Amino acid sequence: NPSAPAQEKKVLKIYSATSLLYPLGIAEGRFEALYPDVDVQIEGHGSIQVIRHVVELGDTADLLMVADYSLIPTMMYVAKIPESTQSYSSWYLRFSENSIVLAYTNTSKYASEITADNWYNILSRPDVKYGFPNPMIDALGYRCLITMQLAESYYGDASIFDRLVSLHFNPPILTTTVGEKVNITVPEILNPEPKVYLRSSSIHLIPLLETGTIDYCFLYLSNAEQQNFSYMLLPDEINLASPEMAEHYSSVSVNYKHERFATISLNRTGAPIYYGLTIPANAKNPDLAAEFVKFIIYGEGKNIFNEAHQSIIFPAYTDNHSGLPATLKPYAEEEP
Amino acid sequence: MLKKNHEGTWAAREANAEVFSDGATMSWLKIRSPFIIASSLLGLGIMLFLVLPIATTVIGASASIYDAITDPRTTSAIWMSFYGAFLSTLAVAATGIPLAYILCHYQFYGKSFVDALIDLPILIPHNAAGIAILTVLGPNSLFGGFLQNFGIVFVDTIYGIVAAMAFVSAPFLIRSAQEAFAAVPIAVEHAAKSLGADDLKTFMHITLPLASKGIFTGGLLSWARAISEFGAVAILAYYPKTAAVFLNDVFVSEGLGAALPINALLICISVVIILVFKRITMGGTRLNRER
Amino acid sequence: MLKKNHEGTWAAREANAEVFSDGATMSWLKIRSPFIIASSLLGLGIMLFLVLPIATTVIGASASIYDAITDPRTTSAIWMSFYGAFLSTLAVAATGIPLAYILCHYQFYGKSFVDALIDLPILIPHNAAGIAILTVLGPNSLFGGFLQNFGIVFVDTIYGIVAAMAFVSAPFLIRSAQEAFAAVPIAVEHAAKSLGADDLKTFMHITLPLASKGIFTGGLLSWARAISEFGAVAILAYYPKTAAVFLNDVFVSEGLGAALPINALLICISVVIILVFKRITMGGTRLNRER
Amino acid sequence: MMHLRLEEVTSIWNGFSLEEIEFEIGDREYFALLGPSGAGKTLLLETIMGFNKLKRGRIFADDDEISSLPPFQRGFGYVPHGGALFPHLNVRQNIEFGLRMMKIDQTSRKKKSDEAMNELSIVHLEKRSPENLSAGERQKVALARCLVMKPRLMLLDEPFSSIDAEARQSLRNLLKRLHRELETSFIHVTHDQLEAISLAESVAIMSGGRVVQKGKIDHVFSSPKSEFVARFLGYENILIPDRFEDEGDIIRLTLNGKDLLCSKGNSSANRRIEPAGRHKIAIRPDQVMVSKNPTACPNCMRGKIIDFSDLGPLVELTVDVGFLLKSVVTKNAFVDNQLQKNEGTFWINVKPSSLVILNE
Amino acid sequence: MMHLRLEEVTSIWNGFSLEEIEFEIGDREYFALLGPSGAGKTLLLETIMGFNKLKRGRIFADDDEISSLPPFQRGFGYVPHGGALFPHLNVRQNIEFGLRMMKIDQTSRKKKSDEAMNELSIVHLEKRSPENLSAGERQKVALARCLVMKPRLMLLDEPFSSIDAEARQSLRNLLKRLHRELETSFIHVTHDQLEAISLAESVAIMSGGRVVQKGKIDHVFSSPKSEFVARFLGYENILIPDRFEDEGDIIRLTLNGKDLLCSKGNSSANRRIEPAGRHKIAIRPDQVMVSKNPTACPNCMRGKIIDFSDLGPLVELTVDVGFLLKSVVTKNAFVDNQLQKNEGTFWINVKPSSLVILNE
Ligand SMILES: Nc1ncnc2c1ncn2[C@@H]1O[C@H](COP(=O)(O)OP(=O)(O)OP(=O)(O)O)[C@@H](O)[C@H]1O
Ligand SMILES: Nc1ncnc2c1ncn2[C@@H]1O[C@H](COP(=O)(O)OP(=O)(O)OP(=O)(O)O)[C@@H](O)[C@H]1O
Ligand SMILES: [Mg+2]
Ligand SMILES: [Mg+2]
Repeated sequence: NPSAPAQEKKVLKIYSATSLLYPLGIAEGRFEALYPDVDVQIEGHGSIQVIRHVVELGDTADLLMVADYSLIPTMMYVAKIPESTQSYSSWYLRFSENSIVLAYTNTSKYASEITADNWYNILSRPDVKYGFPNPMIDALGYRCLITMQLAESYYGDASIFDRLVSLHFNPPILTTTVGEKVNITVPEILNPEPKVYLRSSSIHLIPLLETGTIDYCFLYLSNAEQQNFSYMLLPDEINLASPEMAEHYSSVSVNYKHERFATISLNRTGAPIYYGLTIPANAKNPDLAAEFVKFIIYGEGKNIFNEAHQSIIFPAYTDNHSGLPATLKPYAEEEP
Repeated sequence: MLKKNHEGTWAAREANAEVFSDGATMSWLKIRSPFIIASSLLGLGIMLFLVLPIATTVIGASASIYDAITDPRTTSAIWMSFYGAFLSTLAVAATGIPLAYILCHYQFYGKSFVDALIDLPILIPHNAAGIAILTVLGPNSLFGGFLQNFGIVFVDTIYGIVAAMAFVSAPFLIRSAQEAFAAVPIAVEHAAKSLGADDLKTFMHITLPLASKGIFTGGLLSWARAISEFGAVAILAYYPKTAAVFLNDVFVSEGLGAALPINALLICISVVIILVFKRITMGGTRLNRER
Repeated sequence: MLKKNHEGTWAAREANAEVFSDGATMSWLKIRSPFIIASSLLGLGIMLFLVLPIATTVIGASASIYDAITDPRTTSAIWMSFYGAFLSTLAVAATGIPLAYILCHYQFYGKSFVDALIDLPILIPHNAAGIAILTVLGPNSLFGGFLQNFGIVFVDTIYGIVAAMAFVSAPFLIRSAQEAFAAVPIAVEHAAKSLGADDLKTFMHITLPLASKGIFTGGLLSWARAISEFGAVAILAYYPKTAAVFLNDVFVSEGLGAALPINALLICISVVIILVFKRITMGGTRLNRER
Repeated sequence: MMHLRLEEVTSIWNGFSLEEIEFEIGDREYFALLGPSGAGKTLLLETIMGFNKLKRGRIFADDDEISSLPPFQRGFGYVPHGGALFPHLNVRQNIEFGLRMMKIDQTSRKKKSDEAMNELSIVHLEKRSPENLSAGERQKVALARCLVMKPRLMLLDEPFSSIDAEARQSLRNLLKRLHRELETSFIHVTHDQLEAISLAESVAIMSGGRVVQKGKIDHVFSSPKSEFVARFLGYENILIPDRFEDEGDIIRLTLNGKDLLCSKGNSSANRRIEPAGRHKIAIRPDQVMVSKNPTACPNCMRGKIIDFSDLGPLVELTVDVGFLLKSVVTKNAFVDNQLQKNEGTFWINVKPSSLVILNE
Repeated sequence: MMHLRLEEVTSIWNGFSLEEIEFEIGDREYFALLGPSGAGKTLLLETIMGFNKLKRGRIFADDDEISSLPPFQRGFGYVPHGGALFPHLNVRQNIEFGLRMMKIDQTSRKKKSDEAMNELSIVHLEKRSPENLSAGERQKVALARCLVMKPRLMLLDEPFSSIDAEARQSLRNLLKRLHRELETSFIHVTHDQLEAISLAESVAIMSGGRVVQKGKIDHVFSSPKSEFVARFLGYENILIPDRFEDEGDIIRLTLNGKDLLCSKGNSSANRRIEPAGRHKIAIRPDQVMVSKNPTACPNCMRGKIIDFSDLGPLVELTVDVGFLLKSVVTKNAFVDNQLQKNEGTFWINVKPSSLVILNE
């Protein structure tokens, strides 16, 4: 029974966004080598799911790592641990970044022609199919919408969003422009034509790309890299990677028509992709978790993440420096 | 009160109901052997294990079930599930029943190997199954490409839903049909042939009706399995959304509270469908001891 | 070459093999009726539909299958799947067989409703199933809390794996057993009782052996279904990692190329297990027409 | 030691019911159950075994009520019609099943089953599976399976229906011997009246779920009470006399103008005659003797043979003596008396004791 | 019109084989198939039907080879042992099944099935499901189901095994009538020799998968070739004479010092006698006559009755005339002759034509 020895070890339970699983898997091995009495257990889910596991399903975790740091305040600060007045968390650590790329394979149509300047024209060719995750479900999904909207001003072509997105949905995904700000409204029912392929997450898009069902697919840089896809980097102005462009990104926001069951506000504003983590207040091994975080942002883990193109921000930023565990205080700074 | 209905010949079934209905009823514990009592308790155990989670879900969500009914996304997804599962079961029946018949009636080289392969689709993790189907039916695949010429596309169509559902659920119908065919007495098939029925007529008038109870049971399993499928369907055909896919979307984006009423609605409709289906199909079969 | 093995009484089975083995073999098409040929083709169709995706997957991944074998994470996950599915099938058999027996042999009030509920766990989307089990067996639930006092925790333990697997796979075994029990002739059970066998002995010596073929088939379905389960297991017990969970992890983090060899390995081992199991269990039963 | 008593046994079926069956079977009694198809014989055996629930009435074994005892506690042996062999066990295992249930050790199990197989000459089938047996072989195995148990009461449902005449004879002798040797009572359902007569002491005749006549077998066979029973027992000649006259020891009746004498004899059926009633009389064909020469018998009548058919050792004749009579004679008698169809006159003779007056 | 011919029909089974079966059944012939349990009768019928594959040999119907024709094209009717009714159809639907397969319209289907149900007196069962039938009812339905088809050849496997004597007689008459009226040949497997004799013209006797004797039924019954056939046909007295002497028309044989005459007669079996060979002789018990007074018959012997048992209308005697003989006499003869056990001397008489000399 392989689980037998694990039971005697101390378990470090991590719930993580699936996009971090690859570097985390490597880090796990290294960390366990350093701490032989520790069994690191990593569960991968969508970012919102990660938090829900703790907040809604009552799982106990030592560390949560999500692909959008802003989820931590929205979902955890207000929620209270049962039979107590304490919140699930009172701080986050913004510790990693990523960017959006356009992935393809060598059988993708016009793959040889594609460049950072013509990609939107190629994607809009009638025989080209491409995919991105469902914006109602996956953060990458709405980020793709923002990227494509940002492309309009960057390339100076106001038809890009229509050609790539709006026209291929019925009912269409509409945009409204108020001054500098563009607002994308996602309708209650997303119904794409067979040119645009939505899936609930990027994992479900990958088989489509690999089997040539679609030619292109928006992915996070780290995933494209880890899974050995060919990909094309997008300009900083639209790839949601650059902290300097934060202001520019925020000119696009996404609204959701459907709010019936909403438990959290679903509206999104363009922002750089930042990963966040926190140690829940009801963690069983908070100290060990802090130790692991230190390992990631300062120790060996940093290289592992960087090599996986999941670059670590150092020092990390937090919204509540005083709330941090003592171990982490030296490696974090208050948000600017 | 348990009433034993097999103390008596097969003929006794209907009769017994009568015997019991007006007879004095003895104490349940007194007339039952320890074996029957133990069996009942074990059976009750697993019944509770299966039903309690479902009941809790349904009851917990019952307050918001009306919201689910009035949400067109929910109803159309549930409809798509039932419709897809229905088509899938039909397709599986149309091909799987002949397969089961051949496997049950004929010997050929390598049969036991072929037979073992039938269970495989069940045990493959579902998204792996979805990927596997995509490799064979995707637009760039040999077969999928061929079908595309006839306008049959699998990705994001009802065909894809049906294909994914059929793949994961076919073995259940095939196995049930195989067992059911094996239980048809050869003497009865021979009698039909002696009365001038050829292979086809014997099959249609004798073998199939006699196996129908088992096949229907298998069809119901297959249908139910098809409804639950998420992994393979989500890869092959995220659209049109089935209940399982939609439920997952809602669960992921809006959380448990929003997802459970949909689930509860799905369960309630299914119970009704199963009850109706069982009532219809059981009327026709006599070989069954339960009447 | 197809060889018909039911032209002849039941007694004919073994004999026919002999008749055929040295007889001149006629042209296959010539001696078969259109019905049999059509059935074979339909059967071949679904066989290909089920097998081709799997075969493609396995062949495509065969080059890297050795890497999978040597990765201890892979082997331990596959082991955990097989072990969990085995325990789950055992647990389901121990409770589900009695349930099937009771449902098949006794009438009680509301039986058809209870009977309809059995199929429900199959059709519930899997993560909803996982959540439903969690509500009943989770540490804060009445029942889970009670069991916790005895050290039985479901979240992230083998118990959780088994519970999730059992929940989604139990109906298949129960249904198969129910059908198999219904096919046991009452006259034979009566004969046993006339020879002094009480309910338990009749069950152990007569009913169960005669139903064993169907029960084993159901057990295999249930076992296979348990192995494939991801959704419910991932919610209840992400750890210790089963093959389905591990496969998903690898797929998500390392992509298709890394995931498929694991899948291929899982499939290969399963085929061997199924073949061995079928060989063992079929030796014992005689009611089956296929020998 | 076994005494079975049925009291008002009633069991209701969909379109059929066993109604108020009453009879007693004494210690070591051999009891035959006769009746046409669908009379309810099999259902009655199943009811006695406990496979059918009683609607009303009680069953006693040795004065203990067993009406609600489960079947396996009754200790009765049952050979169902068709055998109901265990398909997954071979012949020996089938035969030893009951002994295994009784936890009898293997050596004596083997001994007993060997013995039974020997007696039924099925030793060569020992290893066969039931599905590889012929109909008769299956019946013998079913019988052996029950016999090894030496039950206190054995219920046999047409146990020889698929067995050839020669083997049937030896099985009959076997049952007879066992009945003598063991302390077992028998209830034997059969369609073969010879079988019933040669084996049984008492008999009950069923029809439509009721027992229509019961009693010592000789008595029932010689004194059927009703036309139904008479016909069923092979009294093919059923006649309606014009007139009865009770003359003390003898009854004189007139049939188509012919007078016939009928002795009251030991036949209780002939005791109470209502002169006004229109009784029928019954005569077995084998009691109608045909000869070339007149005999001294009071009922000797002159007649013609209008038809005959050869039944091997027997010949069936239809004779006309003013009314029609069926007669069965041996081939020998047929040849010796030079009987011929439509030719010559013969003397037909029915003894007064062969005439049975029916009660309805 | 139908003529069936089997040529060296061989079919191998696990532990059993039908070996080189050869016989012919002529147009409208009624053919009986006899043999002990496990002789292979059922397997032979199934082989003729086409349910078993031939290992060797050929089957011809009206001179067309049908050896590899599928069963449903052979146009033969089959009443399997046990009936094999369709469990999901009611009695009427069962009976009409074959007609439906022939696409006969509903009105004439109903007419034909009504007629058949009438003839078999199962009209009241019309709506019943087979599982609610008794054994005999089931057999009648199976027979009706086959009869409505009026097939060119009917194979009946013990069709009356569960039917009572009275109904059996009427069914026999029905089959006889149908045989006359329809252009149908019959192969009838039965254990009841009376049934065979009263119905069939020809007979084959099987044992161990072979046909051991075949021929016209009278001939086979009166001249069994072997001890096996003789015993099987009820020749219970099998004796080994010390000496044979061929005296032209007659054979003189010595048995325990007693001389018996045996006529060569029309019995072909008695034609060729090897004086050196140790032939056995066979005598049917019903051919052994017992009387109080000596008769003029050449084989009249003085003897004692050492045992008897009552078989209703018949009595079975064991007599000692220096050797033991079984005899069956009618109850009448028994009473008339005042036969008694162990008391008095009687005259035992076997006609010279009743002695059959066996060939092995
Ligand atoms: N479930 C049922 N519903 C209606 N009638 C039934 C049912 N079961 C049996 N019968 C009828 O009950 C009657 C008695 O059946 P049973 O089998 O006891 O007859 P039986 O005397 O044994 O006849 P046989 O000599 O033909 O075996 C039959 O007429 C049969 O059709
Ligand atoms: N598969 C088999 N393997 C071995 N022996 C078999 C098989 N099937 C049948 N037999 C044997 O073949 C022989 C002939 O069987 P069959 O049923 O033809 O006998 P039958 O003459 O009809 O006898 P009955 O009068 O008892 O019905 C029997 O001894 C039977 O045991
Ligand atoms: Mg009966
Ligand atoms: Mg037979």
